Amino acid sequence: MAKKFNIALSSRLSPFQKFYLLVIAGFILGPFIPLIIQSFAFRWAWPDLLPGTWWLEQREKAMAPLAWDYVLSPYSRVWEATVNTVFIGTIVTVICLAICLPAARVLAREKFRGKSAFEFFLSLPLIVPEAAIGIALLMMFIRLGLAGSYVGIILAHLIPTIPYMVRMLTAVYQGLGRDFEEQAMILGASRWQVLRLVTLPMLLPGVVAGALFTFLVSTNIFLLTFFLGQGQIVTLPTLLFSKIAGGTLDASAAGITLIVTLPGIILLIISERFIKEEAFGKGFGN
Amino acid sequence: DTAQFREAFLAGEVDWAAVEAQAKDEGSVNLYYWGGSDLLNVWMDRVVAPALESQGVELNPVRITSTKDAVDLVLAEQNSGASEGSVDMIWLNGENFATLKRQDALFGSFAPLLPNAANLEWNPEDERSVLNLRDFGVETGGAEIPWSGEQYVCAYNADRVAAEDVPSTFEALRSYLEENPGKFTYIKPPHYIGNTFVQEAIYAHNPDGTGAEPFQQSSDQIPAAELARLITPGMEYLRDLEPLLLDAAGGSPRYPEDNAALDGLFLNGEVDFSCTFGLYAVATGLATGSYPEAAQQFIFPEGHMIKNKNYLAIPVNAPHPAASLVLANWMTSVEAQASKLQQTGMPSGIDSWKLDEAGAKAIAEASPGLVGVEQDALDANAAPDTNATLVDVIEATWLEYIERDSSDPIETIVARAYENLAK
Amino acid sequence: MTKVQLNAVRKQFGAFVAIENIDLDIESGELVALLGPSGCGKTTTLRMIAGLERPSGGAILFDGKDVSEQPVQDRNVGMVFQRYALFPHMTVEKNVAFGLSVRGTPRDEIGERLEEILDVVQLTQFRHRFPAQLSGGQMQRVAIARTLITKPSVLMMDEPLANLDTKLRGEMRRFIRDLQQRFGITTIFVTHDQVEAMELADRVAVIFNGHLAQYDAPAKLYQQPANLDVADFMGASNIVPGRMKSHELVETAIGEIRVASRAGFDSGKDVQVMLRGEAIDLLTSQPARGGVAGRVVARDFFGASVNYNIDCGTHQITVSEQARRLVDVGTPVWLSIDPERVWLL
Amino acid sequence: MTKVQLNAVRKQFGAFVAIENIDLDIESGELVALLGPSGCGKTTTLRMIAGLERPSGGAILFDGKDVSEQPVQDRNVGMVFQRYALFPHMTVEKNVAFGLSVRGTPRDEIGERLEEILDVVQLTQFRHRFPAQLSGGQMQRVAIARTLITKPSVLMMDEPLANLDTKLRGEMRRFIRDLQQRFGITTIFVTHDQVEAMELADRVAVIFNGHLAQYDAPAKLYQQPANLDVADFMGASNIVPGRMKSHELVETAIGEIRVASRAGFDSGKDVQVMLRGEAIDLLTSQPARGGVAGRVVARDFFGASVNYNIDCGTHQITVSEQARRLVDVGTPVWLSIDPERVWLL
Amino acid sequence: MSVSSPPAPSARLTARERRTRFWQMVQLMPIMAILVLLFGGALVLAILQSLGFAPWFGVNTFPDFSYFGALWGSSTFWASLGLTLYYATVSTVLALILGILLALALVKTFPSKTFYKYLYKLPLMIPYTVGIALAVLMLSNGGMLSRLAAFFGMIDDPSQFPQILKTHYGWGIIAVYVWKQTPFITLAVYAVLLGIGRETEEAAAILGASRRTIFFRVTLPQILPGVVSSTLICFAFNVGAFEAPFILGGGFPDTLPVVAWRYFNDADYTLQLQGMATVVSIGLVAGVILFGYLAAYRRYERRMGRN
Ligand SMILES: Nc1ncnc2c1ncn2[C@@H]1O[C@H](COP(=O)(O)OP(=O)(O)OP(=O)(O)O)[C@@H](O)[C@H]1O
Ligand SMILES: Nc1ncnc2c1ncn2[C@@H]1O[C@H](COP(=O)(O)OP(=O)(O)OP(=O)(O)O)[C@@H](O)[C@H]1O
Ligand SMILES: NCCCCNCCCN
Ligand SMILES: [Mg+2]
Ligand SMILES: [Mg+2]
Repeated sequence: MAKKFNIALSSRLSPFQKFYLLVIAGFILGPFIPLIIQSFAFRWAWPDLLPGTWWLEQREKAMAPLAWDYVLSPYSRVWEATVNTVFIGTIVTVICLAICLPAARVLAREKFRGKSAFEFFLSLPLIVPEAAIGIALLMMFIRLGLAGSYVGIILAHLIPTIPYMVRMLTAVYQGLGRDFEEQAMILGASRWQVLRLVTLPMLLPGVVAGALFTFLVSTNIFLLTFFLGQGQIVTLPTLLFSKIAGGTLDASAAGITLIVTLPGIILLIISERFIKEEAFGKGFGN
Repeated sequence: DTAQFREAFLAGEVDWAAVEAQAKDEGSVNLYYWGGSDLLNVWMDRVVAPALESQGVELNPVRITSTKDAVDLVLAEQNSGASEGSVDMIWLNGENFATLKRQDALFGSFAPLLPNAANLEWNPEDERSVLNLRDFGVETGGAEIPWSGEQYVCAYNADRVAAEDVPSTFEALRSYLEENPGKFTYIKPPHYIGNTFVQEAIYAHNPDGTGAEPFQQSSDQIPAAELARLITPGMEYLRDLEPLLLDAAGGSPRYPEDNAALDGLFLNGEVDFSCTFGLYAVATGLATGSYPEAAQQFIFPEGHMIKNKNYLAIPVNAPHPAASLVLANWMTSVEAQASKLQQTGMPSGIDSWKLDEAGAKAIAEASPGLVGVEQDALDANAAPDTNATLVDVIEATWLEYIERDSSDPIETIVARAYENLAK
Repeated sequence: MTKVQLNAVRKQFGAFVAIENIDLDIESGELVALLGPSGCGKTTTLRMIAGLERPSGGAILFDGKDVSEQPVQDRNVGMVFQRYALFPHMTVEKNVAFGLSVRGTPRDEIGERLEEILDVVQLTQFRHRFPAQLSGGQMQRVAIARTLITKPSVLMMDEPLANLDTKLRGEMRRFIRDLQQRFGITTIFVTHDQVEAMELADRVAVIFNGHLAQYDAPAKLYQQPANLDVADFMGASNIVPGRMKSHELVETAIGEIRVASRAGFDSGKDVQVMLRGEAIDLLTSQPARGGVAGRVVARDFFGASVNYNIDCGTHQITVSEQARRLVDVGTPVWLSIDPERVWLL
Repeated sequence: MTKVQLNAVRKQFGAFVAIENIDLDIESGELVALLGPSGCGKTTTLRMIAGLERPSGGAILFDGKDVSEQPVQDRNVGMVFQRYALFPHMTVEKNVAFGLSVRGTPRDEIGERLEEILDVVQLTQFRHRFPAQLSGGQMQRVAIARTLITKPSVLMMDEPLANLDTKLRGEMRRFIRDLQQRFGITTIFVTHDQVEAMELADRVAVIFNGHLAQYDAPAKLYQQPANLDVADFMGASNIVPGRMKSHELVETAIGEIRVASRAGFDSGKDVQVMLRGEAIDLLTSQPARGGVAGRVVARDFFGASVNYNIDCGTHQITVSEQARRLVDVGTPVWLSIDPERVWLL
Repeated sequence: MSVSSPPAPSARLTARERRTRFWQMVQLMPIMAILVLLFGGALVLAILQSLGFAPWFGVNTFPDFSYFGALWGSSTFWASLGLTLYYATVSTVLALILGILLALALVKTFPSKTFYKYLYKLPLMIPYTVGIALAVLMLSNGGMLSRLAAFFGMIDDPSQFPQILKTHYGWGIIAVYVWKQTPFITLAVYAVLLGIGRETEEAAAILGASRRTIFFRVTLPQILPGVVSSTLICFAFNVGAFEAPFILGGGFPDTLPVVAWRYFNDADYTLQLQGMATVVSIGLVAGVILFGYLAAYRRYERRMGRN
């Protein structure tokens, strides 16, 4: 009886849930163990559970930088790719925020003819695969001289990110209500003062959620970057893809994989404190 | 501007000093190359870039995953009407060169005009010039310059295969696989390494016994039906081999996408043999840990080990033509070739008999060495590439007949491929 | 210190008419309540006066000057929103100073006026708190202080007390009236609670469905509603139909009721008789003259007062008494009705 | 029809003690109100009785049987949540029938009981609407119907009227009391509004800070609060400190006040004198004996009643009167205080 | 997009209203520009090309349905389509189930909750390619699991390890999508769960509903909007993604995006337009299925009385 009570409505985990959480932790984190080992391996053949030869044993004899020596050297382009990824992600986020804020405001507050059609069009990029537009976009960009340029990639990244950003911002705008802005106006604040002193700070959870998602989506995009970067602009996903396209991972590929996870982990640690999960919910509440 | 420079240079009106001066003005050069090899990437940054720097040119090494990407870019830019594109030089060979040539997208016959052209045999009378003048049977016309020479060599894992079991013919390979099913696979066409394996099988099964010879002609010269007749035994052999390939027991045979994937299978003992373009692949593979410790090269298939070169080409709309020429020239220097050989294991692309003694010695000393085979044996079993136009057909036939398991006879498939090609 | 006039003001949202030709004169320094059921147009009226909404017709005058073209920022009005709309990311101090600091008032002056107003609303010790750390009444006071500090000439409040509990509501009413009288600000506030309107306002404007139904002092409104709707909304508990038998006597289903004679209510006219519960005395023995007979059927004890439900045959009459003596349920009683306090409709 | 007992029930959240040893006996069929300020532990108490929260100590008995180990589903209690917690994705009908359908009650029976209960709460015509399409009062009634249809033996309501306006609140109070009496269900409801508690409940449990401060009938609570806190919370307007001069006389700052003698309040004892506004008569001429002198300083008109603030020197006293006559501000007055209705603390 | 104006009482008002409309347009303009010009433009261009309009390759046979004809006429297209949908569906459904279970666990209180709130978001923060790399290391015949099997003496050759990658069952692809998307769905559902609170669940419990009943009849219907939009996004991504099926897939027949990729990468330029027809087909398929799903959902919503 007592047990049943606990299960019925307690806010505690059931035994199944405890087990499930352990499985999930294994599922998410488990694969990183061989990844880390591989990044230090020189030769690691089946069926060895640990590398037969470690990178450090061979380091002096090697004809070229191996494993972490290669990954951390400028030759690997890891640094360049990281800087590119973060740079593009940041610019895309800033632009996306700047153009989505006013639009989200209109969408949340105003009624106009064609609004629902517009909203539908807005979510199309979420369902039309990148593959369907990548090559055509490349042809357009080659003509415009934007292929292989930062401008081109940033523009292209705006396509799949705008829908996320607009959704999140529209949701918070709807929750915000006009009261605050009107109150500020009555108290004598100008349009700009209202935006700067009242609207933006109050939208912050949504802005953070939207910006985080935009940044994530941008830094995760492979196909568009790959097509439009033309090898000239390397980002972490395209760099890694080139390393693992064949379906095997050597030590340097493992090292690069680890590096590719770093910005995400750092972002996670920094942002987790500012994230209000509810803010995401609004964006996906449909 | 660049077009004027091109004409003047090709007409021989620009002396090398002027080229070098203009290269300095242009300031940089965009080299597009397959960036899948760490060793090559390091060499580019560590050796090529500083060498060009010293000539006042900044190297922009663009690493691509597929050479076709660079070709696409050149053609798209050419078609957009702009006189300048973004690609100065592409590392390529075979079909991609043929494509650029067909589309008139090449800079022109620059190669013989370079100072280091002296390191190469241009005399058509000399049989040894063939790989400098023809690329997959297509005349280079000096529009690309040889960069590396390669031969298709297989390796086995001596820990898993006894020396006496190592096959040297396709029949022996099949026998081996009948004993050890699933222990072999080849890279999936249309990857050029996979194509090459298919070509060797076709040479070896040439019903006329003439090996590579008939495949030197272009598709214009050889009728579809004739080609079909010539390749049928080889294709049949490959189809029969399928059930013995890796994972075939699980339903469908598995063909790896590239040689990194094949190396991985080889290292883990999933396959016992690994065939690739790589005279020194075993030596470098051992040095990087990507090959099993007991890897040995062997002669296979006897008499049909395709040997070829790969090249550097300059597109017609190269934005930095002079710098490209300077780069091409440096790449064909002894210094470049020796360090490339030493640091990446890529064989020299220049002709040793054209070099002075010191040069020849430098190249020889740079070699990482063969493992388990002798150079003489390799030379003795060398075979030429297939003509680029036929490669397309053979590739299409493989995709139809082997991969898609088409029930159409090979003749029909080849005829269809010919039609498509004509479009 | 501004006289506010609404001349035939209309407001339409698309095809929907929210406000239909309202005329309203609010004297300088007066405290007026807008009273009416949910959706009747109270907020809309307030927003038009503030300049947040533009009238579809008519004119709004401040001291006789048409302000239709004046933007919100320039009208020098203050408005306390229904849910306070405190800026959640600013402290009490920052919230209150907002209106001055966006105007670029010098720091010193802001500081002084801040001290002063925080003292008035007794929030000095909470100045560094954020809205989330305040109680309802404290938030309310912040909202008021934030508005008063700008010295608005017209102060508007939209349902300022709707979210507070009884005790706090009482305190806040008193506080608002004190402030309003101290500064003499023309004040308009919106409510749907008739008790609140009557307690606070000098005059009450009752709005139904976008129409102004009555605009009068609270006592008048309560005792002499203009029509049945107003009477009902003002919580008139007993309305009995009847017919005038003479100038001073109405025949109703519960008996004859004596009334004060009033022009327009002549013999034979059908009327509705409104009897306020507190205008009726409950007698436990039959009076000498008149008196409607009935029986107590329910008793509600409210602390200060008691409500009795008296069954008088066809009607139940509610009688309200001070809670001094308690009459038990079931007791037969007689109702004694003061003719002066009967209202005819 | 269940007697509910709380024996020394405690509830701790981490280190925070929300409920400290509460004893409470609720008779079968009784209607009890839990009254107290926000955060005092009312909801927590209710949730423990329902089984949504597990007591940290003590026992909860239903008809003398400890139910601590009984899961929510088996206690046969009903609960109306503060914000109704209607299932937003179900129609009125589905919401109401939910409790029966999850028990596998036969369709026919569900249909019958549904008709019956919808009729009682007058929602038959809204049966196909979704909660979002209902007004506050209608939602309230759905919540009640959903609970009543399962015939719970204990009915709990958490601030059931907090979100309604005055008029609707009045209607709903009457409705709840009718229902409760009709079915005789043991009912516990939570409120922070003392008027509501007094109007509805048979007995009121006043909780402060997790302690039970007083548990009594409304009239007793109102007139004879157990301590100053309760007095204050129950809206006692006038509390004046003093010292007993005799059994029947208190000396205070506003004068001597005669009281009924009471055990424990002997001469010399310091006391607080609680004077209910409606226990004081306002005289405009000095009475023969006693009478505290003062002057009217404010008058609040509430419709049915008038409150006067009388300045009596050191203290202001509030007096509540039926609104029959109006005394003007500034008039000198005398307070006549009924000794029987003075309460000493 | 045209603007509407309700009947206006005076000309002055109309002018003012027009100004408002104008400002609305100005605010919507930038995202409109990007979406219409870039996204819309690329879509139109892709469609034009797939219909034979490609003068830059010297081809202009517009309108020419032969590319679609050839594509849709071959059985391999349908095989590829089947595989594409199979991978997308199975991984979406698995991620959905795992995600909902995880979200339900996360709303509880437990000691390591903070850790888990970081942990579950990890895959969300890193690119798919990382997931692919991890799959290669763990699941391939030469991978970690295979080695563990060998260590425990269960197999003595990599080929004896059950094939997870490179098969048309697509376990590897599915594993990567599930690994990457479970967090996404968890986040969406968790956020919605936080939003609805626990009151309705408690009300249901008091009314006698079992845990199962509470979940299926009370909780699930309320989190459905979050579930729908997050699964939509994941499913669409899975239909269109290329990397995982390319690297981990079982080879011929490939998923549609890989087929398109092979066309685009073939030295044979005649295949370029065939590739365009393929990507347009992918778009069509994703569109049709998602519209169907959405329409069904909308109908459900209407039945539930929302909107
Ligand atoms: N922007 C608008 N568009 C259309 N109708 C509106 C708009 N604003 C208000 N209304 C309608 O105008 C009427 C009056 O609304 P208003 O907000 O003034 O009511 P209220 O008296 O303040 O009610 P409450 O007491 O509920 O706040 C309502 O019927 C409302 O639906
Ligand atoms: N889960 C919890 N964890 C910690 N503290 C809690 C929890 N639930 C309630 N409390 C605290 O217990 C005290 C009593 O809460 P409860 O909800 O019972 O108050 P209440 O009397 O219902 O107040 P209100 O009138 O505001 O609803 C409050 O101080 C509250 O902060
Ligand atoms: N590019 C859209 C991806 C959508 C599916 N997963 C969402 C994860 C976002 N990083
Ligand atoms: Mg309003
Ligand atoms: Mg509560």
